[in-house]
Amino acid sequence: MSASPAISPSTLPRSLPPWQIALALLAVVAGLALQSGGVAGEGPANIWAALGLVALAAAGAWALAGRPLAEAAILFLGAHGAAWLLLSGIAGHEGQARASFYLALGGAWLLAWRCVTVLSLEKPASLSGRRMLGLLIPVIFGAWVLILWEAVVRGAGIPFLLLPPPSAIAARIAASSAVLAADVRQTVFKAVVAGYVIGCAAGFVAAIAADRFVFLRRGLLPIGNMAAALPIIGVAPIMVMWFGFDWPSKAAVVVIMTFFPMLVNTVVGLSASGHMERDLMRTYASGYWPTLFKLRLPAAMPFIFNALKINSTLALIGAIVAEFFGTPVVGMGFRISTEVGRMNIDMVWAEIAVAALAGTLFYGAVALAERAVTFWHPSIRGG
Amino acid sequence: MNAIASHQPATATPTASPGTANVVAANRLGLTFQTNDGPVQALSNVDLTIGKGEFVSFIGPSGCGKTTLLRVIADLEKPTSGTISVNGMTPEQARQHRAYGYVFQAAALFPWRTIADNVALPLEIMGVAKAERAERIRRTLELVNLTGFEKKYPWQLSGGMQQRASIARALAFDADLLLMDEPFGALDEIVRDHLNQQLLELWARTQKTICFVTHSIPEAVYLSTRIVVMSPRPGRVTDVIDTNLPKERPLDIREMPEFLAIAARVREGLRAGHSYED
Amino acid sequence: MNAIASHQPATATPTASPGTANVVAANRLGLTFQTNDGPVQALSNVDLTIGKGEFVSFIGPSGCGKTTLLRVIADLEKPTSGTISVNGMTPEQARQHRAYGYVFQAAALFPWRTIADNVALPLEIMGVAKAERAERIRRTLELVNLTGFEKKYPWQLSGGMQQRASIARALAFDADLLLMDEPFGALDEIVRDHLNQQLLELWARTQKTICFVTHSIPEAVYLSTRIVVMSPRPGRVTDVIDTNLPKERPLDIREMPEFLAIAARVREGLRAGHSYED
Amino acid sequence: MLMDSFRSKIVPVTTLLALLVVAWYGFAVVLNGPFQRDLDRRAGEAPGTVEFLMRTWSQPKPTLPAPHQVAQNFYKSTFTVKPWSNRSLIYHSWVTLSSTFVGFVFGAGLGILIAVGIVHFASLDRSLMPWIITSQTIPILAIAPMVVVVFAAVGITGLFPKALISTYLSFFPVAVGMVKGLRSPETMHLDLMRTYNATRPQVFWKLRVPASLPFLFASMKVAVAASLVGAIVAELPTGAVAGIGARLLNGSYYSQTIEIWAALVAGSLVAVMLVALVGAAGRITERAMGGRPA
Amino acid sequence: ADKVVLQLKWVAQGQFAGYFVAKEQGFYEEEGLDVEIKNGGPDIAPEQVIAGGGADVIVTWMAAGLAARDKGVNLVNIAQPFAKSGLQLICPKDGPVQTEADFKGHTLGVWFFGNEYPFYAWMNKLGIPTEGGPDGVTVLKQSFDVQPLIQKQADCISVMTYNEYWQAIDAGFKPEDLVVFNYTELGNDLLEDGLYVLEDNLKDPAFEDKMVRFVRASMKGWKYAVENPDEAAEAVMEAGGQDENHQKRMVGEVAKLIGDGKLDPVVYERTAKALLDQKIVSKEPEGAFTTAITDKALQ
Ligand SMILES: Nc1ncnc2c1ncn2[C@@H]1O[C@H](COP(=O)(O)OP(=O)(O)OP(=O)(O)O)[C@@H](O)[C@H]1O
Ligand SMILES: Nc1ncnc2c1ncn2[C@@H]1O[C@H](COP(=O)(O)OP(=O)(O)OP(=O)(O)O)[C@@H](O)[C@H]1O
Ligand SMILES: Cc1ncc(C[n+]2csc(CCO)c2C)c(N)n1
Ligand SMILES: [Mg+2]
Ligand SMILES: [Mg+2]
Repeated sequence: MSASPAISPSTLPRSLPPWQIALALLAVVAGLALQSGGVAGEGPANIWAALGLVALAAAGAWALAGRPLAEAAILFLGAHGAAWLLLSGIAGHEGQARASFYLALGGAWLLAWRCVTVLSLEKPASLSGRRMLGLLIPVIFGAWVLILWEAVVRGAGIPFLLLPPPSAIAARIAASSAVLAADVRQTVFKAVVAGYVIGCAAGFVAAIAADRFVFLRRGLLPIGNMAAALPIIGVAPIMVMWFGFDWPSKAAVVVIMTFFPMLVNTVVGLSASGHMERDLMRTYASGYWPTLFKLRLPAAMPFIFNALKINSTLALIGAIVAEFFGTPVVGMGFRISTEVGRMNIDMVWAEIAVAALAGTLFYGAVALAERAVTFWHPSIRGG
Repeated sequence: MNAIASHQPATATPTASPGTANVVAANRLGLTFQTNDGPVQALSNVDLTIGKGEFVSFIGPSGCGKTTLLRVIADLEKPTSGTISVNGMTPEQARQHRAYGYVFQAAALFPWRTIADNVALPLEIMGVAKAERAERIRRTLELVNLTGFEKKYPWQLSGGMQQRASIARALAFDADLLLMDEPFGALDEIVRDHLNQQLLELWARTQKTICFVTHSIPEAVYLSTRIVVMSPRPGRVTDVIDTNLPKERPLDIREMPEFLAIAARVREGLRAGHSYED
Repeated sequence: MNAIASHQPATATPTASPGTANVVAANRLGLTFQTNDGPVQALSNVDLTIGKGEFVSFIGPSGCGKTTLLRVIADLEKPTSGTISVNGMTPEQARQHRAYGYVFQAAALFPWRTIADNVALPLEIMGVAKAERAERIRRTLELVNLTGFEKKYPWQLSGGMQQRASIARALAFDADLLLMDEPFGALDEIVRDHLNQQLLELWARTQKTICFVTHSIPEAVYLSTRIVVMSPRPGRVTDVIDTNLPKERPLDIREMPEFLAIAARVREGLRAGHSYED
Repeated sequence: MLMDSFRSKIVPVTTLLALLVVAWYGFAVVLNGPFQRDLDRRAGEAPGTVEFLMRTWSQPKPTLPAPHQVAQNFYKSTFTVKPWSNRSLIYHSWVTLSSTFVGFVFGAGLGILIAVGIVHFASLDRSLMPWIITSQTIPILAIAPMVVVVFAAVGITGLFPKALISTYLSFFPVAVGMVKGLRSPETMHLDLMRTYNATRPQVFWKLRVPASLPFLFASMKVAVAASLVGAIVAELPTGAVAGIGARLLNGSYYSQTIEIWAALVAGSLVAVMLVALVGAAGRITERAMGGRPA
Repeated sequence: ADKVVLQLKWVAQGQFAGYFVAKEQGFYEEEGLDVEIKNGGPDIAPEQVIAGGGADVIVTWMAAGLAARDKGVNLVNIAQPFAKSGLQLICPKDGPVQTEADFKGHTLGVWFFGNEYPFYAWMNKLGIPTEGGPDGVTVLKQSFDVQPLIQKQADCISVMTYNEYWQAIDAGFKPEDLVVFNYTELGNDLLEDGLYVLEDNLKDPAFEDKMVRFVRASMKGWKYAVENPDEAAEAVMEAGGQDENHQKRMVGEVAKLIGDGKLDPVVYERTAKALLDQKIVSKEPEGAFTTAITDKALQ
């Protein structure tokens, strides 16, 4: 909201640099000092180059402040260039990283942070520009999670069995795409989708029933609370007993997990309409159902979508966890638990990555629907 | 032409014009709200009958119970003492018979519906056919001069426009009894005059009964067959004035001496109800 | 005493009274809203200067951009063309200097605060000491005749009482510029007269500059040193009228011919802005 | 007031529970019946209908234990043993409850912090939010053992790793609900604060926080339940020493379905208590904020 | 006393009675050791724990140990308390499977998490595909219990002689109602519970000495447990075991599997070959066991 008034570039060099830039420069200085103190030729390569690149980019960004696009571009190039130098330099020197390596890495990360900050203050006029930015910013952020992970795991030489680096996980995803696809089909497209739809629908219907009949509301909500906390770990074996070991039992677990958030949120949402609006409907002698459909449900939509969003992540977790019990020999949960036992930790993480991707896409779809349906709500209209 | 026909003591039940059935009949009506801060007596001993086809204005200082009285008639609030009937039924039955249309003091439009859809709301609930609905929306939006804003959302309209949309919504469904709570409060004089005339015309044409809360003395006198003056703490009726002005009322009737005499009497009653006489 | 001092063409910049600094200066101001339904030109080519200590009323048909203009002055809306300064600064800087108090068209009270706490809100924000705060709350609530309702929550008050609470909130913190958007819309004539006088007295005593949106022509004439008449689609200034009435204004000034002449001119300007002349 | 609502709930809850119990007995027959028939066939017996029903309701390791079996076991392991012994459900509930509570407090705190950050910093909103969502799609049971293992490797065991899993599961509903809640103030109220040139903290404390409280309490109810699930899940890989999760796991190693169900009942009671506590806290704040009775 | 952390493969039960007894009876203390026993669980991979530095020595199955070694965690078997395998497949007599020839077209329950290798080695030997269909078997990942048999979700399930087999008996199956395929009897057994340490640690003589003492005390514990199963079960219960009667029976059954603690190279070869055949390990394991410890410990 409070965009600071544009400062003309000429006044800049005298103004203070943003804190990320300042810290990055400090890191470079410290890194240079430490690196020159060390024995040359030992440890990861490219540290000098990386430190230099960070320094250059930081200085360049400082000079270009006020021209956001140019600043972001130079930060982007500097940060990722340095990261690439560091990561390629660590090859063959796993576990030998010293402070200067981490300082260079930290400096590059700070540049990326600054880059994201600059970009998030931009509001491109065109819709496609906004979409691009909306994608670019989280991608940069995510890329840095991976870069830091890769660099620390390899720099510190963390055992592969504890935590494989992202590059190994990516390689595994590429190599096992057929297995992964089969697992996704089993877990997501069968268990999750069925369970989510049934669970959300059941929670919704139960909420309406509880709303319609005070008796049910008083009785069902406490019992619903109980059912909600039924820890899946206990329910899953029972569901396997009842529904067999294939996907229907997993869908049943998902139903149980998604039911409660939907119930609670819908019940709260149904009382979210304003008093005057409800009085208005009363003056029309509007029956229960018209009032429900025309006033209370629309007003409840923000709450219902809250539940749909929470459930979209719960559903996937539930299905995967349920597969830790009895399953056919396919599915993401099956693969995870089996491959841990086989010490194929990279495969475990490959499944986790795919699960995260699927879940995020699922959530994104729900969020898009929310924007379309609750366009009128102040939180979406902008506030 | 006798401007002030009868002056009854405030507590006596004013009789409706003979020959017409009573639409509203209140008897020693009282309503007390319980608040965190002790009880508030919003209505006390209100006696009132409104005959079919009357246009009754309620006027009184802010907080004297006008809205509360309208809400009791509309069965949005239950009286804590006394009795009230609407169309010879309990207010609840009357509401269930969809006996009235209500315009709230605030616009109360649904933010997820466009203006046209907001006006359509009561029609949908009462099962009016689609084509008929479109026609009525067109007509009532035109009446309040909102043609062209059908597709806007409430938050995209000015305060007065929202108020007019809510009037259109109440008019669109053609109830015999209209309860209007300061419908023209947010409107300028010209629109107000215009809508006053429209309302009178509608009233004359359709024989509706109208209960109308207003703060404007000229508006009250101009529109009404009867004016109920109220006073606060506790909210009660202090005066009931029959205007007996002709049914045909050009705007310049407001400069006639009969008109001014009634206005003066209302003003006097109003002033008496205020605590600060300065 | 010359009732109508100057009549400038609508687009020319009306100059403020000589010797006073400009509080508001707008130059070819324009604002267009983008809606789902195409752009809406809420303000177009507005030229306006308001000098220190003036009392300027804005009047015009519903939807003509009065609220929008006030919001631009208050830096709640950014103009899409033209320039505007407030106290010689940008509106943003002026807002940051807490240059003005704003009364919204709707009461906008916080439902979780009592009336007293609602009035206390700006004082808390501006860091007024607790004892001082209590005193100011007492005084301003008394001014709007809400003494005794300190501990009630907004939904326990009538519409007019809520409106008065919001006026009290704006007055409690003592800004030099008051922006008031139909503050008295929901009030009856008596309270309105009372508050009109209070406001005039406050204005005379404190030399505040007041921008005042109203729908009542007599109110505009009674209160103002200058009246800005606006007209819709696109929203623009069609007339600016200096009233030049004496600073001392008893209520019966409203029957004086100078007064009526100005009112007539305003009404004429207003009518011209309406699309339906019937 | 509280007593009143309590009483008005008793009748509906008990009626529904009674219905549930009846249905439960029916299910028990359906689910335990086939195996009982196998057993009887192998034993060469042919019991009458009543005898058959009784047998389905008294198997030592039934597929679905009958309610009275669960009740007996629950009673036995709650009231007939020392509360602090390894066999007491009270002890196990307490173990789980304490890590649930710690995890929930941290989770709610973290969720609120994240929401505050997201509402105030555009860069956080746009870069962090998608990844928070992604974080929740990671199957926790896959991570939980590794988390516990990693912490154990650096010598941290006991409550902390468990509470961490609870935190992980409970911060998300709070974060999502709070972001919504903190953004829920009406435009006009925000404008009002703008006219006062209120600072961000002032807008936050005086407007956003009060406006967000209904959202906060609704999502905290979900979060506290999630936190309990987290605590139970985290008890599994810790060697199943104590806690409701340990009871469930031990029960399932030996197919002691009756014990599983008794532990489930204990877990649910704990959940009801927690949700009720959050609900009560919500109602108290609502009343303190002058809430209008619905 | 020297600190030793032992990570078990599973929860506290009779399967590990020897270690609990050694601790309870003070055998470790006598050797100057302070042993901490960490229980396992369904998702604890002891190999992962030791790689992360969370344990000095672990109990695991040979197949899982070699698989981990193939992945770069250089585990070395230092002792093999379980001489025989306790794994078997059971099928109800009145079901469709009576002999190995009946497997085709049926559903078999198998434990995964590193416990599936013996089964796949067996099927490999029989030449039966495991992808389902009329000519193969459908594999079901089995849960912790015998429910799939009771629910008839599987035609045969995996059990341990000392644990789940008795659950089936408890559930009402009589021994004569069951067809039993015992891996040891069929010659398909792969080495089960052994003690493993990291190769690098073993280079340290102090550590090696510690392990000698540890193995000596552990085997003493096992001997004691075999001779006094009831007392051993008591020790298990102390350590958090459940269901006393079940534990007593389990110790009794485990006793039948316990050897002298030395690794039998023949079974080792079979295990290694089976894993190589199934490509569980990519190359012939080398140095995956040492007899040096047992040689010193068990003269
Ligand atoms: N947020 C918005 N989005 C789109 N259009 C808007 C928005 N706010 C106002 N408008 C439009 O701008 C025009 C001027 O509105 P404004 O609220 O300034 O009118 P006003 O003069 O205050 O009217 P009233 O007397 O009824 O309050 C109207 O046509 C309205 O529809
Ligand atoms: N829900 C409520 N709870 C408690 N008190 C209330 C409630 N509604 C109204 N009141 C009180 O009842 C009295 C009458 O209110 P009412 O709204 O009827 O006034 P009104 O005549 O419509 O005033 P206005 O002209 O300002 O709208 C007021 O003193 C008000 O404080
Ligand atoms: C998930 C799971 N995997 C394997 C077994 C089988 N099992 C029974 S005892 C024991 C310990 C091995 O030494 C094992 C592995 C199980 N019950 N659950
Ligand atoms: Mg009112
Ligand atoms: Mg306006």
